[in-house]
Amino acid sequence: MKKFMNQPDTMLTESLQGFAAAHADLVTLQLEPNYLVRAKKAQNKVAVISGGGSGHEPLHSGLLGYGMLDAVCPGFVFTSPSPDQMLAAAEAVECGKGVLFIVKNYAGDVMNFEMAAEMLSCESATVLTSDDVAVENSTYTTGRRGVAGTVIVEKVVGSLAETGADLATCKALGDRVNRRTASMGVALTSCTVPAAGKPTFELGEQELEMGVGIHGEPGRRREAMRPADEIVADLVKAILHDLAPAAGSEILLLVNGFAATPLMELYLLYNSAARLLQSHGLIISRSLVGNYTTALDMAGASITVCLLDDEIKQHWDSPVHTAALRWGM
Amino acid sequence: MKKFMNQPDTMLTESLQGFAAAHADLVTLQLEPNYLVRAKKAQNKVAVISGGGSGHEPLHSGLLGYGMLDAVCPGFVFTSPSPDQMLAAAEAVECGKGVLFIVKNYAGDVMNFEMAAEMLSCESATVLTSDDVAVENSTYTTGRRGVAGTVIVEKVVGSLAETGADLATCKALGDRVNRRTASMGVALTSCTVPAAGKPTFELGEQELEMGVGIHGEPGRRREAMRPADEIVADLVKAILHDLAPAAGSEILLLVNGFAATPLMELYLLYNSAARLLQSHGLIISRSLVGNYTTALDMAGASITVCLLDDEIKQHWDSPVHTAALRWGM
Amino acid sequence: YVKTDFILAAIDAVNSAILSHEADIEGLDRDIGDGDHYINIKRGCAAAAAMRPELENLTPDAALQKIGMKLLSSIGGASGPLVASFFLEMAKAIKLKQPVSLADHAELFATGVAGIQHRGKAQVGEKTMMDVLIPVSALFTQLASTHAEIDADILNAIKAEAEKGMLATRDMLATKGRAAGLGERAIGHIDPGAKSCQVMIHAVCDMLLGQAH
Amino acid sequence: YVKTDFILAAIDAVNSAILSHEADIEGLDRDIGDGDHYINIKRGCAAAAAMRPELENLTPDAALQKIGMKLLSSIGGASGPLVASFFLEMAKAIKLKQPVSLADHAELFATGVAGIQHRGKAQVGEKTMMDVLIPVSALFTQLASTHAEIDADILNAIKAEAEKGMLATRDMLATKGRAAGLGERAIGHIDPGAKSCQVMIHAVCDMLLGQAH
Ligand SMILES: Nc1ncnc2c1ncn2[C@@H]1O[C@H](COP(=O)(O)OP(=O)(O)O)[C@@H](O)[C@H]1O
Ligand SMILES: Nc1ncnc2c1ncn2[C@@H]1O[C@H](COP(=O)(O)OP(=O)(O)O)[C@@H](O)[C@H]1O
Ligand SMILES: [Mg+2]
Ligand SMILES: [Mg+2]
Ligand SMILES: [Mg+2]
Ligand SMILES: [Mg+2]
Repeated sequence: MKKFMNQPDTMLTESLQGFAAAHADLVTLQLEPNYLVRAKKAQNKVAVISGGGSGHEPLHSGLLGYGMLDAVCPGFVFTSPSPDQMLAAAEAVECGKGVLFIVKNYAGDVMNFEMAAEMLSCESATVLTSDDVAVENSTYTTGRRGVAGTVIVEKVVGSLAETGADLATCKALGDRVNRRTASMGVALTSCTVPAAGKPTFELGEQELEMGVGIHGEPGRRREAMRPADEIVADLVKAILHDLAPAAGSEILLLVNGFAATPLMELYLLYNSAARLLQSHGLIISRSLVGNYTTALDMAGASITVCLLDDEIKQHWDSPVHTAALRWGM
Repeated sequence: MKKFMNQPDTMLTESLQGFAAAHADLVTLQLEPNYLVRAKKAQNKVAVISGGGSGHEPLHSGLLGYGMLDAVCPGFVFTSPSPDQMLAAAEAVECGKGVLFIVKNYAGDVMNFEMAAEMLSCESATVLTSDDVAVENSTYTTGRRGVAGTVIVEKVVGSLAETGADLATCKALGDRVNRRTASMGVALTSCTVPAAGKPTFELGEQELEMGVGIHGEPGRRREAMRPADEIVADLVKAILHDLAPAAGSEILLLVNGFAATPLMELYLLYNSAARLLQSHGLIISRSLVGNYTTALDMAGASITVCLLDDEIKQHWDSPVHTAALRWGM
Repeated sequence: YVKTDFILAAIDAVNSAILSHEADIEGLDRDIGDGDHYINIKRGCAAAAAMRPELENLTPDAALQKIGMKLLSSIGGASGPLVASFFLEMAKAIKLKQPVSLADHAELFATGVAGIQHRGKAQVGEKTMMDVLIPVSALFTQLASTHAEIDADILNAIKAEAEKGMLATRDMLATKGRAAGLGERAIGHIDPGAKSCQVMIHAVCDMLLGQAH
Repeated sequence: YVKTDFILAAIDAVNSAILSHEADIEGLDRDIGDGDHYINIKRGCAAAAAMRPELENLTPDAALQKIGMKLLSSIGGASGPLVASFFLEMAKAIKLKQPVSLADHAELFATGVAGIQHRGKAQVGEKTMMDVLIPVSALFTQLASTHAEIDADILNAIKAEAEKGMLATRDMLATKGRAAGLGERAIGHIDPGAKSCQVMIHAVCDMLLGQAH
């Protein structure tokens, strides 16, 4: 395992401190409990708070700022943050209209944010993101995982919150965007958790992991390496099977890198996915390509499709100023 | 070699088409000869044109847009573009105030852009970027290599050109920024050129390549893997030896990923570099962290320091709208 | 009674056991999870063990409460809220009523397990720590209804039940937690949370078995 | 005379030779460069060979000019402008004066080499293709001053000189091109451009040797 680090147990803190220093105009870091807030606290809005295990940067700290998140709670690598972090963050940013948690649907994230909500003195609501179509959603499981679609939910909800909308309205939009968003990913390599020192799983030179999770969890199945068009066809098929959009629908297409896949390949995947989606009669009205929801040092990518409408487009387009997304200001 | 691709010889074109499609509001792609221009052609300014071998994305196509480049000429992977590309690009974007080429100092890039300039009918000038301090600059070599500092030169010159400044003024500022910029990189892995199918060089589990180039060229020396602080100390030492900034100087600190190094590690490197530079009495007034000048799928990073002054800061801060850098609009 | 001394000794025993069973636990969450379960639990155990000075003079309910909150803020992930709930629910119960009979102790333990179940909503057969905790609690309750005091037979039976429950997770499909996304690929792998719970239960039982001699 | 037929035949011979010598050339630019030299040259040779229909009926100067421009737009990298300059300079020279004597032919070749040298500014001893081209050109000029016609001895001497120059690059430090950044690490590796030039020169010489029989 070769990583730029000093000690495994100081790695996260050093990285957070570097992030806060590099974006001192934008964010402030608090330690013990760990959380980040905007450098300039907002007023008169729902406080939108997210977080999760570290290792998915820029999710979520890179999405902290005007038009998106008010606070972020980073856990240890791939480990959900604990309620004390969310309570401290909420106390720091709540400003009279309550707290909206945006939580990726994993047992740990759900339970920790749930307990935080129970302990909060102010009103709160939670939007669960569950865009991953890789795992069949059945009554016997705890529902789908939240992956790169979380970025879209956070942008749209963050934008709405900026207008002063109330808690119920913000949650409703978040849930709505979540329902209209579907993702699936594929890994060409596993990832190596710093404390573990070796990859979470092994992929051979001719293997890929279809439907992989963003914590190095295996996915639907291990398969043979294939040309990009074939991989994309499988991902898009699963996504369209879930969303079943009508021809003529406008969509947002997000091609997300898991960290180690070069931008050249991400744009190649975008090309393939865009053509395929267009051949289904869909209109790609918005696009995003890059590393937004990573999995430590994994090589791989995910495709996310969000069914747009005027409200979602408006909130996607609105000004935002975070480390990872910035436009209109 | 596992890459998201269909055929090696269509990989670049598919990626360029994906890039142009994802940023159709921003750029237009022309093929044979290959070049990209802004979707909305500028008028009454020096046309700033750059380019180079592909494989460094987002350099340079991600820097195409208002406030930065007017046209970009992408060559094959790690292969300088040819004069016909630059001539076609110049014809497309030149608008009465001449053409300024920004060229990374490599024999191929220099000679191809040189021949293009000779063939141009309009006036032109060239800024060579040579920020890499890894290779000793001596009278017996062709000078230092241009690496991540090129991003800074392109931003500052692009900004000045937007004001309508003339060719000589733009070149003068570009050369000045280049002289005030120093970089050095380190690789934890090599990279794999698609047509080659295997890594350019091999690094063992306990080895790193100090002073590596952005085309997978080996660097100053192969060394043992070390903690991040020690690596950063060596990079910063070489940079400061070159720039020799006075205490109290304001600097821009760019921590650039070579593609496969996660953002968490880049911010850890930033933390280490920032503290070290500050201990030298330098003031970090501007920062940039991320993958800006990559080397295909290499794991590694480079540190760039640019000595700021009011003019450079003004042009760094000015509005820009490209795929990779966007602020103020 | 459950005395604070006992709680502290049990924490130490668990901490030691978790440290010495790294090899048994460490890879399980890599096989069917995200590789962090062991370090999460290890971190929690260390944090709890380090609390000794501030817990020594507290009543058992206050100690359990503090331990629960410390575990909640130090473990993280799915394990954090679950393990913390065990302590927090027992803290609340013991504040109302100190256990006297063996049956009282079994009821206290069951209250803790119910706390975990309330938080995680998992039943037996879902390939989680509940596959150890629910059978162990049931056996403890059953044996406590026919025995007046803890003895070696009861402790060994509890250990065997924990072992059995842990091993039973191997061939289950997961319907809770991260492994639920793996489908058939989870089969053949022991659940990490079940394993660490079994190790912890064995540690406390072994401590009591040692004291019995 | 240098006829267009000869130029086309030489292009085909070079293209074949480059294709058949992949193993000898391919790794050299990986060792001391960025790994693209072979595919750059291969692409250029293929592009030139594919031009046959459009060149067949052109005068030699027009053919050389078109070949030079095609190589310029298809090779890329450092090799592109250098190799193209060889053809472009010879095109200009042959337009002014068709070579008649052997000495004229040597002069034409030297003009081409001077074109490369003008563009790349490299001398002998800098670990580049010039370490093949300059000595070969000098030998050709020298032999042409004492011989009326090309013969097998001259061709074999030229081949030997090309081989010698290519091998000489092995232990040089590089002071031009990408390898200049490697310092001592370049030593022990043959320069890729020198190798491909040697292969090309051998191909043309072998073609002429074959015609002589
Ligand atoms: N709903 C649940 N109820 C009970 N136990 C659960 C539940 N979800 C997960 N677990 C337990 O948590 C363990 C995983 O814990 P850990 O790896 O620490 O958290 P995470 O899955 O968040 O990485 C599983 O092995 C399982 O025993
Ligand atoms: N200034 C120069 N003069 C002559 N030959 C040169 C010069 N610079 C580079 N070369 C030749 O170019 C070769 C490398 O070509 P190539 O790999 O195609 O281009 P690049 O270095 O741009 O990747 C070297 O082996 C060397 O022979
Ligand atoms: Mg986890
Ligand atoms: Mg090259
Ligand atoms: Mg886990
Ligand atoms: Mg090369």
